[in-house]
Parts: sequence; structure tokens; C-alpha cells
Amino acid sequence: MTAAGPSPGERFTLELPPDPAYVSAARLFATTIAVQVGVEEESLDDLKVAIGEACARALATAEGQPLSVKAERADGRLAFEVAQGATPPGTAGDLTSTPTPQELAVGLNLELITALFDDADVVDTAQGTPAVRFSVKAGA
Amino acid sequence: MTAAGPSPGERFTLELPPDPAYVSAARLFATTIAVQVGVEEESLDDLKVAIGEACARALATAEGQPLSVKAERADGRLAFEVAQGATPPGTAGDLTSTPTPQELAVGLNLELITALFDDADVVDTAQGTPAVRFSVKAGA
Amino acid sequence: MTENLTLDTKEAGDWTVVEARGEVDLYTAPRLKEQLGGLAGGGRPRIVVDLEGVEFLDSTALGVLISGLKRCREAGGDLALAAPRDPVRKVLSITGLDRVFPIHDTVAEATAGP
Amino acid sequence: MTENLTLDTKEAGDWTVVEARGEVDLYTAPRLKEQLGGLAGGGRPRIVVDLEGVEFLDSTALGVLISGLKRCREAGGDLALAAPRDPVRKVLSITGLDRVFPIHDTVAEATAGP
Ligand SMILES: Nc1ncnc2c1ncn2[C@@H]1O[C@H](COP(=O)(O)OP(=O)(O)O)[C@@H](O)[C@H]1O
Ligand SMILES: Nc1ncnc2c1ncn2[C@@H]1O[C@H](COP(=O)(O)OP(=O)(O)O)[C@@H](O)[C@H]1O
Repeated sequence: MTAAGPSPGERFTLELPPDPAYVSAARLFATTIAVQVGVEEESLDDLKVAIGEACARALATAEGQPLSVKAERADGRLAFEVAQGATPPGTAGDLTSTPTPQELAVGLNLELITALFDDADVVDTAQGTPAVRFSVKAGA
Repeated sequence: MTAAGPSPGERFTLELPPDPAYVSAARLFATTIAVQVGVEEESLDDLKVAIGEACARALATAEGQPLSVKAERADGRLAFEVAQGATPPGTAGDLTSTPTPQELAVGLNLELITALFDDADVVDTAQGTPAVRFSVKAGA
Repeated sequence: MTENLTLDTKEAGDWTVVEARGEVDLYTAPRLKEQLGGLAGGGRPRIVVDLEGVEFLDSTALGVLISGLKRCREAGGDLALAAPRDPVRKVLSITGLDRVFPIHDTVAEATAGP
Repeated sequence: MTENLTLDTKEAGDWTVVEARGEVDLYTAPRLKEQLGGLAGGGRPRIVVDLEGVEFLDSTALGVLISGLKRCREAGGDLALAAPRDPVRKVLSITGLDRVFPIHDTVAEATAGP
């Protein structure tokens, strides 16, 4: 038990009930960890957006599954992984009807994440389930 | 995906690297969830203390294991569980020597938690490992 | 349950100013949607959403603003945004919505229009 | 790495006032320990720890204060606490340490002593 700073290869896990009420807790988790590992303050707003969108997409694609946000600090970066479901995000249905805010939003989720983080991607995890991944530069 | 409030039986999990640097993130996790499920503001300071002490005791008894904080909301309460190790908290060693702050602290961990939460206890989990448990009244 | 978003409404001539403060996300946005829908459908379809106090705004919130804009325009009005902070401006710009909404630096500027 | 605790030192006659702000926990307390040890061992063993800005204080911090108290008293001085907020006062009271440390409502009161 020392005051030495955290060392590389550290893992962080958060699981929350699949409810919109808790997405703000996921954003706060991500920014708290980011601050602690020395992510620059300029990146924190982008991080909040990306985590929020990844969680929204998780709620839309993985009904009933817990919200799961993982982070790993290695090689000078903090890499996030937000579990997604297998269900494709809501098909917009009748194209002539006005889309609901949720339908509009699902289309924007990945657009925002990829616009903010160069390495953002939807990948298959070792467990065979998809996840949104992206990383941010951590402190030394 | 509705704006309806969370329903009973919800589970929350946080895992962090076993480093004193992250105990503040565990305290923030606990109070954030507590606020979200309607725990009264007067209880939040006690909650911070208890989570902090339970994490400190975890670091002292379970070297190398991740810090693990779980919460479950059921029956109008929010119950916390902080994983502990099997190693007994540091024997104070030579009684004539001045104890280190850490040694003094380990003696105080449980004293503080039990003073603040009536139902606080060190129990064996289903996994056979010990954990500190206590609960706080949640909102309706 | 905490309220991470507060909404206040005040009238400025034909315009209704909806002052939002806090976080507009998938959890809180439904309240904004209700507010905007009520105004657009209730004969007050000229709305300025004052974003000065908004620290965070997600894609669900954008969807709510877009559907509000449509309802306002269908009712012969408009929906303008005022005083977005930099992080909110960035989200509007990435999605191209800064070209869809009238965006003003201040509420006064927004309500001064014709 | 963030600093959740800031420490400032100023002299008031024989006394040294250590103004702490933020959270004193197992992560930040070692810096307080170093500060107190340096003063007690460096000929300034009369210390007031100003807790007015301390929002949170855990058992490791209490341990640091106790060991600081001992070192000060061994060096012929004392360690007093000033202006603890209610949550900090509660922790001091539960542990009985409110009877171990001189506790004052203000720094001025603490340094006014003999
Ligand atoms: N997902 C989106 N991303 C960016 N802009 C959008 C999105 N959805 C709608 N918009 C914008 O909102 C406006 C109205 O939405 P849309 O449904 O496409 O138009 P229409 O009113 O013609 O049906 C359009 O000008 C469009 O640019
Ligand atoms: N774990 C503790 N809880 C509460 N008070 C403590 C604790 N450890 C020490 N103290 C208090 O700090 C003071 C000095 O500590 P201690 O080591 O017990 O005394 P001594 O200086 O006689 O060795 C004592 O008066 C004691 O009441």
C-alpha cells in the first residue's frame, strides 16, 4: 500500500442496470478514470460524448443486458470498450414517417464516436459479442 | 429505452486496480449510484467513509486483487459489498514500536464502518471469499 | 431520483425561451421533448432553446431538437438555439446540425428576429 | 495524476499552520505525513492542521495525524486541529480522537494558546 502512481496494464470495469438513468454514471466513471490516469482535460468532453453514445447504442441493441464499460490502461493509452448487443440498431421502419428522436439518435451514435476518436470501431470481443472500442492518450 | 425510473433488483459493479489512487473513484461510484436511487443526502458522507474504509481494508488484506465494489438495489435499500482478502489485516508487530499510520488505520476500518452502518458485517460470499457488507435506505 | 436537467420557460413576445440547464441526454431528453411538443402544438411554435447552461448534450437530445424543429416549422414557427457552449457546438457541428438550426450567440439575438 | 489534496504552510509565531484542502485519504495522506514529519523533526513542532477545506478524511489520515501528534509532543510541541467540518468531526468523534487532539473552531483560536 504505497502512494506510487498506477502502473501500466491496469483494468477498470463498470456494470450498471440497462436503464437510461445510469448512463450519466457511466460517463462520470469514464472521465474520473481518465483524469486519474492523466488524460488531458481537452479530451474529457469528447470522452463523455463517446461513452454516452456507446451506452445509448448498447441500450438500443442489447435489451436487458447490463451496461458494461471497461477500460484498460496500457502503452500510454486508455482504451475503452463498451459492450453492444447483437440486435441491429432499430430499423427505421416506414421511411415516409417522421423518425422518433430515438431512431434519429441511433443513426448518430457511431457517427459521433468515430468523428471524435480516430481509432473508434465496432469489434467482436473474445466472448463473440460486439463492442464499441476507442482509446485516448493517457499521461506518462 | 424509456425514461422510467430504475426498478428493484438492480445490480451495480465496479472493479478497479488495487491502488490507493483509485479509492476516491470507488467512493464517487458509490455516492453517484446512491444519489441516483434516491438515498438521502444526509447519508452520503457516511457512505463515502464506509466505502473508503472497506476499500482500504481490501487493499490491506487482498494484495494484488482488484478493488471490487458491488451494489444491489432491492426492497427499498441499496446494499453494498466490498470484496476483502483472506489475509488477516497486518499484525501490528512489535507492540513497543510506534505503529505506522497504515497499522493504526487498519484497526479503524471496521470500527468506522460498523459505527456508521448498523447492519455492517464481514461475511463470506458465495465464492467463499470474505466481503464487507452494509446497506442504506434507498428512495421509493 | 436526481434531476440532472432543469427547464424553465419564459415568453419574449411571439417567442418562448426554454432555458435548459445541466445535462440533456437519453434520460432527461424526454422532458425537453414534452416541453417543446407542448409549445409547438399549443400555439407557441416560435421557440428559442437557451443552451447556455447545458454542459452536455447527446444524440437523443439532438433527435428531440430536430423533431421539435419540425413540429415548430409545420406550425408556421421555428426553433432556434442560443448560446451553446463549445462542447455542445462541437456536437452540432459534427452532425451538420449547425446548418439545420438557426444558432445565435445570445437569447436576445435569437428573439430579435422577424 | 490529479491532486485531490492541496497543502499550504504558513507561520504564526511559534505555530505552523498547515492548511489542507480537498480529500485526505490513503492516497493523499502520505504527503501530509511528510509535511508534518518535516516540521516536527525540523524544529517547528507546534502545528495547527487547518481542516476547514477538507471535505473528506479517512482512517489513514487519522493515523497520519496521530503519528504527527506523537512526534510533535516528543519534540516538546503539540498538534492541534482547526475548523473541521461536520463529516470530519463525526469521524474524529466516532474514533474518540476528538479527546486526543486539541480541536479549535478557528485557526486564530488554535494559535492563540500558550
Ligand atoms: N441523423 C441526422 N443527422 C444529421 N442531421 C439530421 C439527421 N436527421 C435529420 N437531420 C436533419 O434534420 C432535418 C430534418 O430531418 P429529415 O427527417 O431528414 O427532413 P424532412 O423534414 O425532409 O423529413 C434535415 O434537414 C436533416 O439534415
Ligand atoms: N486506533 C486508534 N483509535 C483511536 N485512538 C487511537 C488509535 N490509536 C491511537 N489512538 C490514540 O492516539 C493516542 C496515542 O496513541 P497510542 O499509540 O495508543 O499511545 P502512546 O503514545 O501511549 O503509545 C492515544 O491516546 C490513543 O487514544
